[in-house]
Amino acid sequence: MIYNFLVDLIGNEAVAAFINSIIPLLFIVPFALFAVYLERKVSAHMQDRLGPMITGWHGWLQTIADILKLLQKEDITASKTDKPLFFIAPILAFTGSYMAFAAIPFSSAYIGANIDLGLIFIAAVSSLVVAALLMAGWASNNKYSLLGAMRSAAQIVSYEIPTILVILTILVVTGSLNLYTLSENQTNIFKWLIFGGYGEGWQKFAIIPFMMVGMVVMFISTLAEVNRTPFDIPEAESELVAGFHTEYSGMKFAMFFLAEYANMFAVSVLVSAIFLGGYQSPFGYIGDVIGVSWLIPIEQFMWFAVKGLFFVFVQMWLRWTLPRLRVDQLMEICWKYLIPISIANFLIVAFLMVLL
Amino acid sequence: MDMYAVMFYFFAVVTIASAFAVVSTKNIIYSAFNLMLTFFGVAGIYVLLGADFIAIVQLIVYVGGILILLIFGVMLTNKITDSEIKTGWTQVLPAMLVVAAFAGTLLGMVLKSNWRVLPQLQQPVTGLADIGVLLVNEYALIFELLGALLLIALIGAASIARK
Amino acid sequence: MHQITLLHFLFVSSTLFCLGLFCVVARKNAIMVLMGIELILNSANINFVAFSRFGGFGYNGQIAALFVIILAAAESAIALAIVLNIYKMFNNVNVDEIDNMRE
Amino acid sequence: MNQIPFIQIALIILFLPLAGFFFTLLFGKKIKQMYLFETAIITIALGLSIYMAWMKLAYFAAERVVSEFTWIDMGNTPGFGKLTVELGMMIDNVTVLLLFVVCLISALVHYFSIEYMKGDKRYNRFFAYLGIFTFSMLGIVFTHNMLMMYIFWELVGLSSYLLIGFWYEKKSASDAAKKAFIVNRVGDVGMLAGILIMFITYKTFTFDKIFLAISQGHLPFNSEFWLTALGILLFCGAIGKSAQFPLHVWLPDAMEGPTPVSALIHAATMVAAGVYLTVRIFPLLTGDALLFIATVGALSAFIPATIALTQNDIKKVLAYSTISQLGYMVMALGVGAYAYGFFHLVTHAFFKAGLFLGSGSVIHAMHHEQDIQKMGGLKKKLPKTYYTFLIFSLAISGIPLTSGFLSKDGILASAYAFGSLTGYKIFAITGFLVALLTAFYMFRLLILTFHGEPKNKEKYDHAHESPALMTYPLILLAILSIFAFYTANPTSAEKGWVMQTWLKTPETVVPQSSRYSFMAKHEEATVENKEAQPQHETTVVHSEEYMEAMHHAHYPAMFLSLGVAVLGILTAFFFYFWKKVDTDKLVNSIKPLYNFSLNKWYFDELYDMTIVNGTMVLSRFLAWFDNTIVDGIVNGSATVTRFISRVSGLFDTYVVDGIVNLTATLSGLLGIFVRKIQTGKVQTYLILVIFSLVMLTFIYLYKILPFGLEFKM
Repeated sequence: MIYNFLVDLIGNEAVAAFINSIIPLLFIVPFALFAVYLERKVSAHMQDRLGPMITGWHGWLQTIADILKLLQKEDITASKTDKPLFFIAPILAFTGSYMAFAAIPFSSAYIGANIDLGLIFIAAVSSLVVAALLMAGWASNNKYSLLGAMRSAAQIVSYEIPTILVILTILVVTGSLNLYTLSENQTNIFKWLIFGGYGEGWQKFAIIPFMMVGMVVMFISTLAEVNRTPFDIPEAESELVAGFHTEYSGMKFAMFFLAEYANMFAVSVLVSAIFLGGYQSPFGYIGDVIGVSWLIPIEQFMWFAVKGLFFVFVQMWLRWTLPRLRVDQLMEICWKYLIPISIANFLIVAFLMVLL
Repeated sequence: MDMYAVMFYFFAVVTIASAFAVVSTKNIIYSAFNLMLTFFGVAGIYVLLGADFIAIVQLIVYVGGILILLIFGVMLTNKITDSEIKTGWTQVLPAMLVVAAFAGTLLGMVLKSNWRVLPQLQQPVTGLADIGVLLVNEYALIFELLGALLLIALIGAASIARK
Repeated sequence: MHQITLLHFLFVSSTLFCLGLFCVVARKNAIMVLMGIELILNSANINFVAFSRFGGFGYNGQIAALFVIILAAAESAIALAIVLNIYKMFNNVNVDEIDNMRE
Repeated sequence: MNQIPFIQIALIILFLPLAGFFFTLLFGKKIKQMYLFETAIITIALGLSIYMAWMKLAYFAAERVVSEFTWIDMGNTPGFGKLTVELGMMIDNVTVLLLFVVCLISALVHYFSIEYMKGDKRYNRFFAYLGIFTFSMLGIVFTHNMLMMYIFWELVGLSSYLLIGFWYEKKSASDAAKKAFIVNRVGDVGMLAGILIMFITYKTFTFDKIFLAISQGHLPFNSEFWLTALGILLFCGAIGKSAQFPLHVWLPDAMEGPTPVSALIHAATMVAAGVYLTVRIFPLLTGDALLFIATVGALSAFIPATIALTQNDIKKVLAYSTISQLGYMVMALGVGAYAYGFFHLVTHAFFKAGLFLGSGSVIHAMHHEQDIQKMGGLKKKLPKTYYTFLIFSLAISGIPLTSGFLSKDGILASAYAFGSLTGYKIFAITGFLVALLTAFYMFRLLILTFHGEPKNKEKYDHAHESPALMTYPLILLAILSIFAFYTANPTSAEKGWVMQTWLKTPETVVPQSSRYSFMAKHEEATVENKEAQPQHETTVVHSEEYMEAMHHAHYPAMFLSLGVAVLGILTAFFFYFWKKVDTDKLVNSIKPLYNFSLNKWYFDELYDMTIVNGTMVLSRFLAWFDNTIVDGIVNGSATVTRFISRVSGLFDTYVVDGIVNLTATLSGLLGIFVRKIQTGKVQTYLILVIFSLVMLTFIYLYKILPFGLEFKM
């Protein structure tokens, strides 16, 4: 554990904890840069064009240039905005996204806070984002922003229900809400939760289809929670300009931007940590084979990043494939399909766990 | 002062200050967001009391549910754009007197009572499983009734708001 | 002073209760009244959990708090629906102006 | 005994029709095919009942299954003692036989109705009603106590009301339904009185416990008279439900219901309930009560038989013959021939259901023509119906090789023996006379319907054989009317399996002094034994001399009954087939008698005159009493009151009002202050509430009260 190492190194728990809490940021900021680049490239290739090609080799410096531009831009605040809330909202949004990383294990050597209620902790802190969005929408004093914020809030609150139901299903199967324990136990591909988890006997095989359903439900609802296409109604350009962040610019906008990409990655790794073994390798570790034990956490981190990036890629893929839903369709999917499916799934799994 | 005390004073101050702000601000939206801060402070106090699960439920239900509802309520019952959502007080003086009297009584009771306190406190543990077992055994009836109540409230709220 | 005792928590909850009570009694806006009620409920919950911890009641106090939270959710949903209805009827939500029951 | 779950199967059989009723009624409007569901349910019940009857009769014929539970336990009730009410089921041979009969006939009626009722606008509801009827009848069959018997008894009444009045748009149908319901109530009053006497005496409703108590000498009000009265009162219910003599008037009118209903209710099952009740309470009937029952039975056998001679409505004839045959059964029970009475119930159920269904087939073919004078010659058009009808007619007339011969001959022999033992020869004479009349009117009906020239050419040409769903039930019932199902010897049922092993006369429990002399006498030891095993069915109940009398009666009774049956049939042929005698002329020569019979002995008119008019006169008298005397008293007191009130009015105005006004003024003054608090604002009230709370807390904490009051906890 890096935390223990830091405590030994510095000798002060408070400082060690502070440094420990900074570590995910070191990962998220570069990730956001890369993700923006990826998004551009993916969209371009899906539309049969090349995307940015000029700045750097295949345009790899484009994002950095963008960041520089954002930092230099004048930070405009419209005159009738509610200044304090306008200022706090982006920070709160990023805080909400960032808090989720506290419970996500990056590798066996690093987890921000090894709390037992990790999974519902993540569900809880994501409600912070809702408040932040409402705050931003209201503080902007702009009809479109407010509408976007309210839509977004309704959407996130609704889609939290299927997420929590799937989390309950996981709790029934594994008996634990601790993501670290969960990942630690899924040591190889056959022990991944989507393939029945690390239980034994008939149970393990009987629940496989329901785990798959659970994963699909969870992916869809988390997608809606982070407002990605096809659920990006809050920021639908054709209707609401840019939703709650219409009035934002400069560094504050960058904050929202960062929060969005952090959120994307957070839900991706959440799904992978629950169902696909998290940081665990599906096969085994080179470190084990060649006998270098410090290599293992690094390898695990690689796997973690690969799985997360894969889901991020899937999100982008969906964004450029599917059309946007209407508001009523959005609510219909949640209340008429996802919630009943996840309840049924939960009940069936519970019965299987009891009966088999 | 150990870490525990520091944390306690921090959360207590956050809670009370933000609650005071809730009561005293004119702007309802500010009140609402201050209320969120209060909820966070209370959640922190729960954690200090070893009730992690309650703290998280507090966050999910209060911040994720009730607070959002309240903000929606504010936004739906006021003209929101281009005007400030302000609201005043009524009968401040009698209210202050009565609440002061009440506070005095409460204080008196808190100080006068002979609280039964265990000499040795057990270490706070999550105990989610214990809470679950209690819920479906001793409190099963209440648990079921609350489920029914929530359903009724859902239907009732929908039908009242719809009229 | 180094030891945080039951009384500390009780002071916090009492203060919260009084603030909530004042909010309920003295604020004009119905939604502010609701917020006051939430404050009161929170203070009661702190008491539950604190007694449970210090009095050695196991998890019973926590469960009581849990039930209170659930009740609060139901209560606020219904209350807000009523407030919306009041708004439709009187075009404002100031409790001091809604005194049709006077006659 | 435990390897077959009789009680569970019984419960399933019992509740299947109820489920059918609910679902058919609920979904009948939406789903047109719901009647098939109901029919399927009855078929399942029939299958289960056959299985159960077979298991019970073939392997456990000597045993009984009883299952009971305490429904209400009030503990010790003042003035009564321990008050508990048990419900339960009992399965013995009688139960399973009747169960089989009810299920089979119900199922056949369902099949029959599918065709017969086709096109009716309340088609599904009809099936639903059949379902609830079957349910309530099965409840009567399974019960082991009087309370459940009474509950299901009333349910049967309700469902028969629904079914008789099924075509309630027709005034005659709804009237008939009301009549049946009300007449039945008259009998039920007696039954209820009996049940109440029973309950306050024995503090239980359960048959077994009551029988045990009686056999230990515990009598109602400690008198044998009341035991007789109890038996007769309980039997009153049977009089109503089985349409016995004074209350038989509802059954012919009930023919207004659809014909399958007549077959189900008024031939096979509902009217059987009365006989079944008598069978169940048989052990507690004293000799006097039995004699009363026999008398009622003989009257009900004779009077309707004479009425049936002249009726022209095909269903009315059958209805009267039903009453007559039920009279036979009741008379058989009355003369102590328990087994033959019940046996006749079973055989009669089959052939009478067949007769009704056959008449339904005829009516269906003739497009709802019911007058036999307008039929004729249908033999060619409806061959299947004709031949089955012939078998049923032979059976009811008591011709050898049919089931009817076996049971009827048994009853007549018992009556004969009874006459020779006790001197009451009138029952045997009535029995033979009725047998003659039965044979005559049944063949009159048969000949007028199926032989001769068609009277109504147009309808005759359109007539055609009924579809298979209607004829197959007839054929099945005809097969069941053959002797071979009941005994191997076509002349006597005595040695057959039904009489030999299945039906055992239960031992009577009444005190020695009030038994029939020929009922076997038991020593104390037997009673002790019975106490130890109250559920055991005893074997020997009749004395040697009765056995001997039965033996002597056998051949005379057989030949005599065969003789009168053949005589009756020949007379019918003589009159209507060969037409040797001009019936019109004969009618004219005995006009008063003919009219007397045609008008059903003027029973309806008699009841109109006595009971209905009596009620009217009484109510008119009461109205007069009300108007003159009661009102007079009231008016007189009004005058007095008016005077007193004037005096007190003066007092009121000056004294009382003065005080009141003073109070009002004071209250008004107070109100001016109090009104200030009533702002209509919630928050003001809340402040007051908190203020009071603070005050109360202070009082509690510091134990101080204003005005020198003392604080007590």
